[in-house]
Amino acid sequence: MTDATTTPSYKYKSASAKTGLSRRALLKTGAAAAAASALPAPMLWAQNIKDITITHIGQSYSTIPQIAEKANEDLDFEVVMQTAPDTTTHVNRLLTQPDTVDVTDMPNTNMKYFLGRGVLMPVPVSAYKYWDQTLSLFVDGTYPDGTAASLEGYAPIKSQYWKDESAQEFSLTPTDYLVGVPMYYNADTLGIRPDLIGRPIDSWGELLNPEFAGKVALQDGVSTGIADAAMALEALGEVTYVDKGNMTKAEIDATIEKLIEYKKAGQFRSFWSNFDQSVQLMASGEVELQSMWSPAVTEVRTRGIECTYQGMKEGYRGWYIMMSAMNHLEGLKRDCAIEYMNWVNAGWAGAFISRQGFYNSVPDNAKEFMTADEYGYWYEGKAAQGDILNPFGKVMEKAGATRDGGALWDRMGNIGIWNTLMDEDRYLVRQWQDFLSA
Amino acid sequence: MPAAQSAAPPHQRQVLSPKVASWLQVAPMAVIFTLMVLIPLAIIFVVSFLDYDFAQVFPELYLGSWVDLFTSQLTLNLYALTFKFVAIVWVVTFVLGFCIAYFLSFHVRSGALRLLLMAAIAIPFWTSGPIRMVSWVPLLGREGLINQALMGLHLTSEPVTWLMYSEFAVLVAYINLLTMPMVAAMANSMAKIPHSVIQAAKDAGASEGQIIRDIIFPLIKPGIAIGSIFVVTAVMGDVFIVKQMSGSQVNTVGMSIVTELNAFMYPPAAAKSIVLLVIVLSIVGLLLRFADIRKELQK
Amino acid sequence: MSKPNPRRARPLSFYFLAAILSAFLLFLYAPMACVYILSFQGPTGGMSFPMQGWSTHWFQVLFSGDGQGVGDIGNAFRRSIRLAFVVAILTMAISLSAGMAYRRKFRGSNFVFYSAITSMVLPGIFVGFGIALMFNLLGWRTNWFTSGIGAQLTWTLPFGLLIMFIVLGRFNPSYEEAATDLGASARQRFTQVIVPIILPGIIGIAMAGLTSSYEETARTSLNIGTGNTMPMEVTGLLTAASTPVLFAIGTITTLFSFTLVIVSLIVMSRLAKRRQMRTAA
Amino acid sequence: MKLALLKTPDTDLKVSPVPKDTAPATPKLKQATQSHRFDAEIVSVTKRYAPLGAPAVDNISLRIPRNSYCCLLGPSGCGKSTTLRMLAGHEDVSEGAILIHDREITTLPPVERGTSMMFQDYALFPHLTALDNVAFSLKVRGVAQIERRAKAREYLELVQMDHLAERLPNQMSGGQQQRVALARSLITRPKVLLLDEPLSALDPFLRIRMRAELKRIQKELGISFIHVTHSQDEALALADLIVVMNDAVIMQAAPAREVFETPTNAFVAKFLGGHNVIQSKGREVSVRADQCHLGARPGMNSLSGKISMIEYQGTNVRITVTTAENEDMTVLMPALTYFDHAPEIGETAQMSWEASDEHALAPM
Repeated sequence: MTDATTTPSYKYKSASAKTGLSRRALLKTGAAAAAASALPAPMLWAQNIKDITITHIGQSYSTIPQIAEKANEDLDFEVVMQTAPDTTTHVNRLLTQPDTVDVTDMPNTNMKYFLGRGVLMPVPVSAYKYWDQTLSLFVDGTYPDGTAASLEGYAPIKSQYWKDESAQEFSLTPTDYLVGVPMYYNADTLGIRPDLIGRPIDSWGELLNPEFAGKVALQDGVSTGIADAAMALEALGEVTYVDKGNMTKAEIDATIEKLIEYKKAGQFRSFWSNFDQSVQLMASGEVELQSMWSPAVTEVRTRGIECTYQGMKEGYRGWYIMMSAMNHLEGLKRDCAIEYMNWVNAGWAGAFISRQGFYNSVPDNAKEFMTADEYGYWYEGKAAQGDILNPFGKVMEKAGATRDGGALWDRMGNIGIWNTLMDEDRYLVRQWQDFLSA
Repeated sequence: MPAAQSAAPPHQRQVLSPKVASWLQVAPMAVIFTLMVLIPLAIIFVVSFLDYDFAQVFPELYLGSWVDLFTSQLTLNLYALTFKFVAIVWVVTFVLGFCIAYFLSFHVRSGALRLLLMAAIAIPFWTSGPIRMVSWVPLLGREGLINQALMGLHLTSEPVTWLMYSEFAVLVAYINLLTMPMVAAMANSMAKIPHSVIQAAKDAGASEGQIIRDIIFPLIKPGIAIGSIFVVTAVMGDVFIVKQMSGSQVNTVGMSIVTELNAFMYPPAAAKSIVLLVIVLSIVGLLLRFADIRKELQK
Repeated sequence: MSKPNPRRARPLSFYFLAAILSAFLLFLYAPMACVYILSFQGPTGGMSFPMQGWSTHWFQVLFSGDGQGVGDIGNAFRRSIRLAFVVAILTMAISLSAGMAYRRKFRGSNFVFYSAITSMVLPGIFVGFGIALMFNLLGWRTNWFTSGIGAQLTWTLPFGLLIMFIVLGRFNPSYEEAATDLGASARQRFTQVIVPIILPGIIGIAMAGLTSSYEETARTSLNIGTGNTMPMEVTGLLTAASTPVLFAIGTITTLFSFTLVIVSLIVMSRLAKRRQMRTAA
Repeated sequence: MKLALLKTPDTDLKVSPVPKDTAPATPKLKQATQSHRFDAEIVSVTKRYAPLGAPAVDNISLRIPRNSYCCLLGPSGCGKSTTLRMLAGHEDVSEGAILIHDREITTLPPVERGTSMMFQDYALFPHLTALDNVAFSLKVRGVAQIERRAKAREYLELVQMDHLAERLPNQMSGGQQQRVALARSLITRPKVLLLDEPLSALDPFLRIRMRAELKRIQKELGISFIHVTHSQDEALALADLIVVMNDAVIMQAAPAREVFETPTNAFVAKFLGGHNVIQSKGREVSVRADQCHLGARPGMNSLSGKISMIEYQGTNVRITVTTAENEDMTVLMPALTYFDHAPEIGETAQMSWEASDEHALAPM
């Protein structure tokens, strides 16, 4: 484990946080508090909170035993983690069994499924400690320079705020209630095998270049696959979109028609549906270029296989994971859930996830738990001074390496499309099947 | 329960009538299927007639899922491919399964060797599915062993790409997995044929082919039926193998249902599931007409 | 049964069929062999050939959890095994009981049989979703020992029933008639005659139940409650990791299944031997 | 080796009339016509299952004359079934040769041997009717359906099963199945019919009826039957030639009467029953139990012992005398004679016999 050496020793619970919470707890647990008024307040709080268990179900990058271990060390209640095997199980679980979950982290594109379901808790902005330090991209949808970020696809701001406490509708402008706490995000692009291609690749259009027929892969799944394809089709000028992240029926038809042509011509080798498949396709030489995730590219490279991850001129495909709490939470447990969400962005966990190649929404906090070299490499686009290790202590990059695409805003500031769930999803899913059947 | 535990001939004193005994014996299974399969199935049936959007189903009558199912070219494409898989896999596993079962039952003379070979055939069946699936790439992939061998022998200059992520790959994985149930079911039926019967047929001058056609084949019908039920239901219900081996590039009925379920579009998935179910049950019904496996049990 | 004979030549069909069987075994084991070999891939190696040296590195990674995110494999494995054993025993008991029922004609036999086929055919995710939805509608909480076991039984029981058909189809009823003639009660016939004779088949059902429970995800994942089973954990792992660790898991799982198969084979042959000795005595 | 010479069969035998609606011409079922010396001949045959193991059949030779009913008799494990299976071609011969109608068939497949085997479990094809079972061998030879069915019906008539022609095996009784199996074996017109314990699965009443039937059919067809049994009654009742086997070798092969009256050794005498094996004047002799008397008689050989058992058998009474050496001797006397004296169990008694009734046994 490298944490011990790379992170300063840190005790999370500040005295103020503890008393602040205990005061609220006292107010809420009126009767019990009155009965126990003879006892010193912090004792009672500690006693009550010990029996609380917070169940966190989420993505495999955030539900890691090491993080759970650290959370349990820092917090007085218990945190139990479960990795959702896939999005379908995850969403279905939240919808059909909401009370078996307390907090969850998931892509913001899923949020549409929760509209009007009353499953997710509106998180008061006041309860989240780091909203002030959170990047403006999430707070009001702007880049640090004040310009508005791309709204093509499902931009973070589209499901960041509830309109009001009833949590029935999203708001594009800031309100007092968060749909969830921003967690991590990244800018994806095409991973390529320079050794096999031998020339620069700078456009998503290359995904459909007949030169690479049978040597490209798309992401499996309707809404992710279509986003990659739309970037390519738009780059080639074959289809024009008003918003390629939210197509009209006519745009969907045009897209599918083109894709069927390409499929029949044997353009696609395979579709990948998880990290492992994308790595295997790339590392085994099945595919020479495909849209990839940052850690997958790193994984390919650690096998000694060249793989680059440069930005394309049309921009990156952005994505964003947020953490929400469930609406069934009450009283002390609700407070604990919020406390846990605060802990997650307090820095330690953010640093842990950053070392996997993703950005944290409160970089200042994460920075505290990373060495200058680490932060320089992952966030600032600087050349690594020493070896860059992953959170489990394995060497990811040798000294001297720089991150493909550069610094945080070089990458996140150039989003061509956000991962998406279109309004015409129903129509798209139907047409997508014709594509698969072709 | 004890009185219910076994079939008793009529002259035996009985606490329970045989019918009641049967009901009691089958009750646990019936309860589980009713609770865990039929009630969900009823829900699925109702859902197929409802309107939907974004993981929600609205309590409004909507026939679109059914209309699309019965009128679209997609349905035809899906079933054409699914039946193509079923037909090819059935024929190959049947022929292969018969050859192997016949060889083991009538050509292998040592009982120990027969048991060993049976175990060898059965054991890979117990390996985890996902792991068995990832194992095909190093074998059939562009840089896989077979391509390396083909290119090493200068049989091809370019890697053969249709070995993996293709319909061929799907078929290979199905046959790899489903030959074993066919072998087991047929070998089991063959083991019931007394050797003297085969000997008698040989004495009568029947050739090996005639013995297979006139004696073995009619006598292993129940085994063929059970093996076929396994194969047909496995292929028609499969989503996993077809997804992994085709790289999600072919669309069968099962894949289509899963695509819709993954997009939380329950009504069309429900309608497709029900049609699929009706078709499979009809095929099983036909197979049982060919050989009623249950009648064998009743003496 | 004919005995080996130097003079009577094997028919041509023997060689032809032996060749088919050999080819089939090669076909069956080739991908498996890839898994086993690649699990000993060197530390810098990947998921395909060529091998970058040989090592037990990936097994060490799997067991120590060092240097790689391998999730919560240990706990997931324990959960899966616990669930698999319960499901195996239930599958065995319920299928045995139901199989006995099918030795007579009874009203409703078609109902149960086609329910079993239905259960086998319905897409797993749908069954799982339906069960979760039903629990939700009824206000019950999903749990590994209620909805989890129930969901898994919908997968294992149809196979159990079909295997029972195979097993009982081979059972010679005259043994039972003989026992009846000798004055055995229904219970005695069941415990003293039927069960010992079909025991290998019953163990086979338990084995099938054990392995298919261990493998199942589609029906289980929504109904297991908190705590992933092994295949769920592996699937989750695949969204974040890609190393020969997976092949190491494959090799270990195979070893585990092999051990189970071999142990049950030994148990069965012991039982058979004991029976032989008893009859010889 | 003694050979039983039997009278050659009389002229052709007509079979019971065929119903009018089947074959136009009444067929002749008589099968043995050519001239040859022996129906079957076994020459120095040895069978070993393991290359160096003890032989299951050890260098036996046997000649079965034309048109004989031959019974292979012996305790289980004596090699009689193996011998039959070697005759049938179901078992390979390790050493030696087998001839049928003077032609060597040692390594020929069953169907080319001119033998036909009737299995102990009948081995009827469970999915075929009685008629189709019988017609099977014609079917595989490509005989047209009408023709083969007509032929099969004739053979069902021969075994009196034509009324159940359309039944499946599991719809028939054991005796009926056996008749069908017999018809199925005969339709191949074998030169020698091999029967493996054919009567053992039948009840005693059926067994006696069936054995008469077998004898009738054998005589009617004029071929040889080789019948394996462990029942001496069956062998004595049926056989023209009895072959007694023990421990992989032939003890005696001779006509029934000769075997019974002059057993070659103590084993044959004991196995057939009805004999006392006695040490008389330093040699081993056998004396038929019905030629022994109770009570000392002048001029006769005798021994003494205690009466240990008395069995009333209707016409005869069987008295067991146990000697001081604890050997059981049997006296079979007419019931009338017995009731004159009515000796009782426990009495000391003398058993006597004429020296001329002694039959010297070969040492084993």
